[in-house]
Amino acid sequence: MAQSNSFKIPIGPQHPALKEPESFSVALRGEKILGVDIRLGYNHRGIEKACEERTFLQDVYLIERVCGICSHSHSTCFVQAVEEIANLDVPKRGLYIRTLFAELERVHSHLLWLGVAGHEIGFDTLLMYTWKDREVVMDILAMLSGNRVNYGMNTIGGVRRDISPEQIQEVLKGMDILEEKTKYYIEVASQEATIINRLSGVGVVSKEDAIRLGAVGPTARASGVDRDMRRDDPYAAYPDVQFDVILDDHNDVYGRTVVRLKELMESYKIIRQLLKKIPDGPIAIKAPRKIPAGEAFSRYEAPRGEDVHYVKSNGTEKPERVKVRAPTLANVQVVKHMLKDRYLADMPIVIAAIDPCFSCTDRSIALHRHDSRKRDVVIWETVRLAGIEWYKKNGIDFTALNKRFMARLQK
Amino acid sequence: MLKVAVQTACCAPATLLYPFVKRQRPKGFRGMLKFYPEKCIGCKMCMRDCPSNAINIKKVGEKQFEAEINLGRCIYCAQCVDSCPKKALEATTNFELAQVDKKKLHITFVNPKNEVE
Amino acid sequence: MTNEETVQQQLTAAFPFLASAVRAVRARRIFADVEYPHFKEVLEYLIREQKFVNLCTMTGLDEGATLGVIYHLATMEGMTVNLHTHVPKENPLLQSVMAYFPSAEAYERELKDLLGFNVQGLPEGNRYPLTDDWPDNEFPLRKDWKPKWASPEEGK
Amino acid sequence: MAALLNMLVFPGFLFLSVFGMYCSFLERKLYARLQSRIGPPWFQPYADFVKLVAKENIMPEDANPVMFSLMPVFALTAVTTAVLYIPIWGTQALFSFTGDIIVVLYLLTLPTVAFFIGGWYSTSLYARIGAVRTLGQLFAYEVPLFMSVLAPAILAESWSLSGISLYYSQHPWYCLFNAIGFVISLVAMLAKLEKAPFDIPEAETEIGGGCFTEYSGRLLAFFKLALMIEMVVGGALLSSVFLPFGLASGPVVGFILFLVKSVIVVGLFAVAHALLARLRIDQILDFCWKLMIPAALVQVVVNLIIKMVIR
Repeated sequence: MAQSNSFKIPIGPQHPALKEPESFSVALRGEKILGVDIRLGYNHRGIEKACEERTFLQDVYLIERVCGICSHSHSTCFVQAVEEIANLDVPKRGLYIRTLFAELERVHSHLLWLGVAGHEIGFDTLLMYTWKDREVVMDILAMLSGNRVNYGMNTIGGVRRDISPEQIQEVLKGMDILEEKTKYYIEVASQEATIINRLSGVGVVSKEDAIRLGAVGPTARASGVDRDMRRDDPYAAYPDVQFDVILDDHNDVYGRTVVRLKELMESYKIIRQLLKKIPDGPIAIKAPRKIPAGEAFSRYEAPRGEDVHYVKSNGTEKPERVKVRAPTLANVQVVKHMLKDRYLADMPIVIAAIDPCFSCTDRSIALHRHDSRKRDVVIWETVRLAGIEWYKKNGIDFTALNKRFMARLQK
Repeated sequence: MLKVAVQTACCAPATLLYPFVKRQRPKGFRGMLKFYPEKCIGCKMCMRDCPSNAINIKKVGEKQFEAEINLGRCIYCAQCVDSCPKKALEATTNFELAQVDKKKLHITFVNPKNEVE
Repeated sequence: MTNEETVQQQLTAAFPFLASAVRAVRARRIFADVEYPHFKEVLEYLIREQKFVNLCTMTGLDEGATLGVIYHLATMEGMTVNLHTHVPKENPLLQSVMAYFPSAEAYERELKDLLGFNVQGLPEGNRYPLTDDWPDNEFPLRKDWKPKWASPEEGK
Repeated sequence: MAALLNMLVFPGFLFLSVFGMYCSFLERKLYARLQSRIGPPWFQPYADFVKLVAKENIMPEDANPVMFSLMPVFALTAVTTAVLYIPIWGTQALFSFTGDIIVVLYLLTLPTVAFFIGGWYSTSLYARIGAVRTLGQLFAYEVPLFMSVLAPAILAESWSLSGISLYYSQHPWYCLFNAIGFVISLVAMLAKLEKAPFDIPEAETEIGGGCFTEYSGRLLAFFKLALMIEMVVGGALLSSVFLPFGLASGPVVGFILFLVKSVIVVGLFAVAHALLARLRIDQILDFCWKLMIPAALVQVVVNLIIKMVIR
């Protein structure tokens, strides 16, 4: 059997392709990937322990900062669990505004992802165009909530700011512009030759594997898995709106792109329905500082997939346990399966295809299993060790480096 | 794609030269806090609700209070503005608060009556 | 879509000792407490008969004398079951469920790191979520563990 | 003395680096405007060069110091000497002898080899993969480029660049026959300069910097300058072989035409960069071997037939 030579190159934790710290050590033979060893946890800030030392009201703002892009998802999921424990019934108008923000966040998150996907395959023009259009929805969010990213709209028992009729017209105008642009992107994604052949056939996951490995959100729906928390486990104002869940059977990165684009169109439909049917009345009710003892498990359809929170309270004003499982964690398990026998050049786009948000993931867990068919490494062994050694020497202890450098200067 | 690219090339670019050209911020933007010492009754609700212990109310005389805000810790969520029963706190639209010296991050709103005496 | 009462009745029918421990809290939410020895059969029953094919996550709890763990299971239609069981704190022995759910490995590795569970059947691999040089007997999520360095009160 | 002056000042190093940087500015500006961005000010490339030269020059410990620091200079000299054989303002280049088209093409390949050796000797994993990819790409575009550039030479029956441009400036309509060759060589030149869809060796999202990962300071500045000059020289080569209009009408007008042609070629590069996504290495090889080489063969055959017809 010809001695196969494979060597491992570390990608991350600091790497231009990965916006956040996660490390993949990729076993390569030439350009083909044999196995991937994913190491996360660099962004673990111990949020669960911190939650236990703060009051419920302070926790709303802490949980909101689990992730920059999907901040409203986490805070809504958390607040829903607390409201369920204290069985407060949030006024209808508050639920409508909360759902409006959920969909606005989905629009800005999907547009952001589309740009990053374009950047990963070297197509920066798509990044610039999508992020230019994303400014429309960011301005709407800033106008409504006072901040572009961490909106801070949720509080226990409802919403903090109301929405005036002029603002409603403003949002509707914004939606028409965005719908126009999204139609253009759907057209580009289905005709642009270089994009299609760079995306199709990449990161393939069959429907059975998607269910077995627990994929969630657009990644699962692109493989035909019919799951959407907004329809299966409706919360906030979703029971009153009609929308259809986008399914696709491409099973690959191209399918995920199409699913996300069509979900954008659905979001515009939902937002218009919400704004047409928004009832009058109060937007929040006064919540008690001490939450009665109890536990609740809430699920939410974040832009990346199913976000899950478990809250347990013991009657004081501080929660006893808060567990957050972000959607990206479920999808990271699928990435290793997707990367087998692909090219190194596909790696960034496959990782980006699940739209990873590792600040969410590190809030909870990572995966590490190494490829079972261990290849014995022959020719490149010296290279691999030299590479890792060189990185470790320069990577971690700078003091030794400076001393040696000074010594060389004196020489 | 070419048609759109040429159109974008003809019309004005979307980016701005930031320090020289500033963008107008919306009315309700949550930036640096503003404190009205005369309205404050010293109930310290804002201190209890602040997620990052960024605000500190000190009693400096009969019915006079002074607020010391640590901009380094503040996350600009404006929860204190909501929790304050007397509306003594307000969020301005000023967001350019970077400082070279860490001490300058502590803003103290002195009570005007003290200065007069 | 079977609602939560029917699942509750079928569960209590299959396992009579569970009668008092199963609560249908609201639509699509069931909480169940199970003693650890019976846990395996209840789990297999739920997976095979009731089609709970998706493990959302596993939550570890420090309940004073015992260490609790909750398995959050869900069906494709949105019904969820929170299966709670606990093991004594002295030797927190836990059987891995990776046979049913390959994705459970990540959650179990976290239980091992943060709460000190001793999970059997976990393949070797680097630690998660703590760093490699984290001292071994320190379990951050336990109630008695206090951070030694910057604590939230120290505001400055 | 005059030769030295030509070599170092006018069509040589000084003029080339100034004009090369200006072309790179034009390309970045047009690329930005296509993406509705403002784009850099005109002095950006010059500022970058000065900043890089001032920066500290870190060399990896296991790297071979001689080869590591020699390669950038090597690439730079190869590209600047190529310009002496290309007719810039008249149909007569500074030096010309039969067969100098081969010399120019060879000199234009040297920088790619220099990138490979530079990347290889910097013993970093990313640089090694980048270096291997540069070679992989070299095999892909080299054959179509050579064939498409030599096809007009067959028609002009002379192997010196000056001869070719002289022949085409006498009867300009013949260059229409080389239209296919022009398109292929443009795409191949894109691949040689590692621009737009073919910028896989230094694809920052995959291997962060490719061959230049370990370079910094002066050496990186020379490498970047070599790439800029190569862009101008490549453009000059293509325009002298495929677009010989107005070369014969006096030095000043010829020179301005040369500048205009170079700007057009740079503009084409920017548009290609804005509109196409980066191809994978295996897709590049398929694209070149399955598409470009047959087209180049067709071009050579067409030229042979036309030569028969003319005589």
